[in-house]
Amino acid sequence: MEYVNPLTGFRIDGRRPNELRQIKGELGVVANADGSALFEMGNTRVIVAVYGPREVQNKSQQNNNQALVRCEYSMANFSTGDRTRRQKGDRRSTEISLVIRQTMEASILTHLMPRSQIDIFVQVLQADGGTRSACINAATLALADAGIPMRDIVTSCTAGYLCSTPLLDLNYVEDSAGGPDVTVGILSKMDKVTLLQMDAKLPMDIFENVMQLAIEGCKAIANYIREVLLENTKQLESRRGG
Amino acid sequence: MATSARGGGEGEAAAGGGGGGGAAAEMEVEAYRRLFPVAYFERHLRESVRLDARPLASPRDTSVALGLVGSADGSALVKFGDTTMVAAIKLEVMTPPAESSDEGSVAVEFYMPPICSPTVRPGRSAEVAPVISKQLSDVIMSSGMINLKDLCLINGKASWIAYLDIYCLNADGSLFDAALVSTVAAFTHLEIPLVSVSDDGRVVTVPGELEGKTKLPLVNKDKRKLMLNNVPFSLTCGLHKEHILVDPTAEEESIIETFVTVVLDTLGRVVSVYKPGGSVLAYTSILKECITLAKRRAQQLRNILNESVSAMEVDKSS
Amino acid sequence: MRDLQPSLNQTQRVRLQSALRQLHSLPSSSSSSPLSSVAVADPIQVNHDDNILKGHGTLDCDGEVVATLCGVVERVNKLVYVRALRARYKPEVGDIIVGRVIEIAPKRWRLEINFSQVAVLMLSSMNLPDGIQRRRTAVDELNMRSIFEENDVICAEVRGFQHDGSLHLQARSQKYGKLERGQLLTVPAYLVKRRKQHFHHLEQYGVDLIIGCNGFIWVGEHVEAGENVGMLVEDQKKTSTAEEESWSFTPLETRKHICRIANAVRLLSALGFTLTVEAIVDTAEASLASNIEINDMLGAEFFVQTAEREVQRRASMVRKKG
Amino acid sequence: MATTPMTYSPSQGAERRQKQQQMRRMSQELDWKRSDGRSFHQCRPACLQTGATNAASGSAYAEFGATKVIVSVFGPRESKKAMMYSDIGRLNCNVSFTTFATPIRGQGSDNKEYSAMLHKALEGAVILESFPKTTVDVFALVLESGGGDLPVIISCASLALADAGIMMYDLVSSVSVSCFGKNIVIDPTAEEEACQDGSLMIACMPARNEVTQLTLTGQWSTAKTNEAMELCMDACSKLASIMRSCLKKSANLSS
Amino acid sequence: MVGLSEGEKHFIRGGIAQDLRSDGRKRLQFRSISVETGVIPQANGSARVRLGATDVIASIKAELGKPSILRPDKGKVSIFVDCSPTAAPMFEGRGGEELSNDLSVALQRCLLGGTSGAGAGIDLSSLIIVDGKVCWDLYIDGLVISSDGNLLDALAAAIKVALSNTGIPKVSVLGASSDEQPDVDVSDEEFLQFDTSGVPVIVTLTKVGRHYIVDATSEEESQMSSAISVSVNRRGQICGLTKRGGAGLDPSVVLDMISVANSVSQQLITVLDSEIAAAEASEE
Repeated sequence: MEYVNPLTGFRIDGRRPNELRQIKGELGVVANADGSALFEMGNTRVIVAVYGPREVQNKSQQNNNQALVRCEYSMANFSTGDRTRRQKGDRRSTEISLVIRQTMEASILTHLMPRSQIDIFVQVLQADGGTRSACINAATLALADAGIPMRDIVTSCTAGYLCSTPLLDLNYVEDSAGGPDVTVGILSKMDKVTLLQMDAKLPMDIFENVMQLAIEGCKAIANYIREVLLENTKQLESRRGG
Repeated sequence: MATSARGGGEGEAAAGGGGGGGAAAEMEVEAYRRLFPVAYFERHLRESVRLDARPLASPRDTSVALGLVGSADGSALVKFGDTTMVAAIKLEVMTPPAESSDEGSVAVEFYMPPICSPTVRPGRSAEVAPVISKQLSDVIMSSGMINLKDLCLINGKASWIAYLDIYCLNADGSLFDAALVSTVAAFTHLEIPLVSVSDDGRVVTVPGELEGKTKLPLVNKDKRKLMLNNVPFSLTCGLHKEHILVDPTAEEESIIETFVTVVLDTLGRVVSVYKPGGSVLAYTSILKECITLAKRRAQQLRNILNESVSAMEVDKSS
Repeated sequence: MRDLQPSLNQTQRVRLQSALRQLHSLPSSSSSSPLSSVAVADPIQVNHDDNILKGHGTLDCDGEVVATLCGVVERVNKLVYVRALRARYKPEVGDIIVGRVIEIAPKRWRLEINFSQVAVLMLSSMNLPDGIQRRRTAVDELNMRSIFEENDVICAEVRGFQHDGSLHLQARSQKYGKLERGQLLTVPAYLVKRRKQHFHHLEQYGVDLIIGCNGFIWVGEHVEAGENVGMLVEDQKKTSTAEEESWSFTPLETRKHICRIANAVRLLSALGFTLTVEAIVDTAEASLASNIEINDMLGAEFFVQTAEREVQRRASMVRKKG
Repeated sequence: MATTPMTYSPSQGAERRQKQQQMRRMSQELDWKRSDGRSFHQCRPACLQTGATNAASGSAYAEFGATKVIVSVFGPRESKKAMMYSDIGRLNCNVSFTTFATPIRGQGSDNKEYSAMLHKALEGAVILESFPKTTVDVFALVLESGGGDLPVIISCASLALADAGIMMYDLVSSVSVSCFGKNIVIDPTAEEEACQDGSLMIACMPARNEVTQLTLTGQWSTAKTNEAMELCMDACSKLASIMRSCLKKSANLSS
Repeated sequence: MVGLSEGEKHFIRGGIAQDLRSDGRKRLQFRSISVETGVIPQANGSARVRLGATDVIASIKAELGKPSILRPDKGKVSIFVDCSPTAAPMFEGRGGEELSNDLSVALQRCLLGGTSGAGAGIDLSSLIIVDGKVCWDLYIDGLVISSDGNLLDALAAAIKVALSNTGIPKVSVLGASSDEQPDVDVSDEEFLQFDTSGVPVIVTLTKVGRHYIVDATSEEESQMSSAISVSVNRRGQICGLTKRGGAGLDPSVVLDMISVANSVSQQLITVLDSEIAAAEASEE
């Protein structure tokens, strides 16, 4: 299958190889949460709700030096192309929950909120490739919305390598093509990679190209997220008034 | 743990010695029984009497009723005192595996639903349930009670699988013995439905009223009842100090030091002896005595089962 | 309060947007300019020679000061900090707060106050019903539930952090204590400004309004300080017949006022306007003046009108100053 | 059995379909005969018995036609679940089916829907204040599913609760009706339920004339709803008097 | 769980008795309802419905399947509801399971009619492609994103809107041999609109004291003595009913509640109709 048109250089959905899908972030989508956000990357659409920092619910997990960060990832039954009824806590969601938690924990200043708990609930509405990236981006927005102090803006993006071309931000079709794909998460300001997942062999030089592409994607997303946050902050402040 | 709050009533009068005690005395006996169960129990044993006033070598009242469950192909209800078992068999069709193309099979499962005991809660099965499942399945196979070839329908194409499910409705000791009797009784009661093969190769039942009318070939016209060859019966004996108590109740099981379960077939041959760990070593002499007791019990159970069969036939004909 | 998102028609949407744009362009009365808004990880300009003190919401990152929160950069002398907007409540000593009892522990009540931990109200930090100052006895401890029980709404003052890091409250005044016969609203804490007065008796309505610094706002029937309403509700619990209960209900007139004030709070919070007693009363009055039904205060038209009125109010304030 | 082969029941499919279609055709007529010979508004004979299992604090066995249910009540006993401070007790209900309860062999697992429905039918009748901080467990096992399972479970459970000495405002009895075209048929069998146009089930406390649970499926006009409710309420009070005499009998026996 | 003090509970009960609820609503008044369609583009139909802080999504997916042996002339519909932990931390893990099951069962009862298929809000016969061989399996999934009471009514409304927004691909049957599974061709261009005229709405009446209210918030729900959910279609017929636990009710009260729910439901249907029209207009 041709994932990149050899003549025009365009991908199946009409993007250039180094082009992100349409991204959209929206704050405050869940009424009762401390912070919440919707994030879309093309057709991939996730909601994150953050509860806390609040009293630790299970006292045995309380840490007197830092906040306890928890994450639960769930997929809506209708989130994938073929409808599947999934059990909660299957292996895949446990794994993604862990990845999101660890990635966000690297940025949250947990030592400022000792003996408290922060819950990050991730709900995938539509999965069309790059779900874990979308979840991380949404979680960053939601945590910022909840006013939880963070070291940096964490963003994530994928890149792959198909038809001898490095491709940014794979959609489901490209993702399931079986080529190598890299999920990268970065702390944007510090320019540090905090998450790197790859599941295929790739020569070193190509790998570097693909990873660099993903990092560029992360940075573009970080800029967007910063804008969303700043715009929201200005809006809140000007509404609040003197 | 397994003190049955209610079963107590009758035992006390005989045991307490006083007999004529009023409510206050009864309370005292009850308190003593709860606080010092072993001492209370052993004081009984010295008088050669048990908590429920039985002699040591007497099993509880035993009853068997066949055909309780209409939705099953064979079923039975068995009671040993308060221990109650319902066993039911449902026949389904399977393609036999190549290595035993002319045989059917039997799948046994023993359940302890939460209604049977205060210690069982929904969602978590009792830990003894799978153990008893395994023992039952082993005994059915090793006794040769059922000739699996009798369960064949069409060689290599179709044979019966008999799903035998036993539910313990009330757990008051000697569960394996009662479950085994219910197993035997359910197989005795089993009526194999008349079947034929439909156009698409599936085996389908022929309803009674259509017998003789259907164009499809009948597969098992003369194999409607299962021949049981070596019917196994078992007896569990509790060994406590020098005493042997047959058919222990749950309360006794919680006190008694160890048990021996003996399974005998129709010819009085030992099919299996089962003794879980425990402090007392079962000497050969004791074991022999247990076997003697088991033989007597097996005969008794055989009679009860036969009576239930004829009772059912009477029922049917009337 | 994000639960209120009225569906606006085309005109209303345009009007709202224009109002919000005007709010944005109006010079803020506080010292901070809109330019000083930051998002997470934004650098904060400082002159390093000034020996600045890095406060809340800032972090040193390779010699650069960056924000760890979204908010507004504030500078007080040498202190630079980020004032967060949406966030949980940050307690300060002396804050008046409204909270809910979630647990009764030995010698203390534990309260939910929209902070990262539960707050503690010790039995000893509390005036006893008999009003006598004395040592707390074991009997008092057993009777704690007769003072406050689970789920009770309480008004108290922040006493401070204990050495173990827990937040303590005190309620040693007649004005503090259990709140009954009314409703509790929760708004983002940043919409409440610290002021001298957080208790408001709106005499014209017969309503008490308590604007807790933690964003918990109580609107209820007016009660004279020290009057023991607790007993009233206690009695009702015993006499449970519907008829008897109905006698003790809040009078309809007062209830109307309570609901109107409460909806004013809901509306202002949904618009993200600061919740001062003046703004709340103004909004309620405006709804009365234009004959808006209580529930319609949450509707689209009044939503937009309130935004427009706020523009006028702030514009006139700027004119006065100028 | 480590690996259970793919198996099927020979009575599945065509034959059952035929039966159902036959039933369906018949029920479209204004007048038809119920397979067990009952009239439309006649309930199956109810056989009730308390003290079916003595491992429990109370228990009851119910047999309505082919439907056979056994219910045990345990407690009040210490709650297994960690609970918040509470003045009232907790009622915990669980309904399960045996593997052989239905014509096709089932999994014999818990039935969450029925468990929830049983709880709702009983919670309005049990005086939870009478056992604060503790739990009463109501466990039902359906030995054979012959239609009207849930109403039988509910009635049987309330009998078991009474047998266990749990305080209740009244006994709860429950009856369902099926609707076929214009006809309303009381206490349906499993066959009838399989092709009904609608159903209505009531659980009530007849002495207090209060409905504790009511469910309805299919399309009903108001008039028909009234008629069905009246039928059910009437049958419920008759059933309750049978339940009452059953309790009296066992009380006499034990004294 | 909503924890309220005795004082607040008393205030809520008083408001209901005086027909002035805490947010100023009357007893039989809904919160303002907002509707958005096509929120899940990958589904055949979808809708998001908000009632105050209650926020739910319904999605309709159609997949080709085989009719059941017992009903060869009908398609199959299944309904599942999930309560997302985003709505409340207590739904975390298996915490939302009980409520999800409850809601699923209540929706099935209210939308799917009797076992014969009569009285179903969705015409199951319209889902059949080849008798006994091929049919549409309709999967209706509800997701609770934010919860502030009255989830069932919101979900049923979302399902109704989603169904009206559902396009089912046109199918042509290619092979027509009698006993084998026929080949079918599913069109990606032509879609058939669904007949949703019979789809009912659900109105839950919550009884507090002597009165009943509609569209209760979680705080109000915590004060319920009992509640009845009635599903009613456009013609005013009852299509399903569930009593939601709580104390016993006098049968005459039940009948009165049914008739109140019936009249409220007609208003709700009108509101939904106009919201559907508005949502469709804005989507285009």
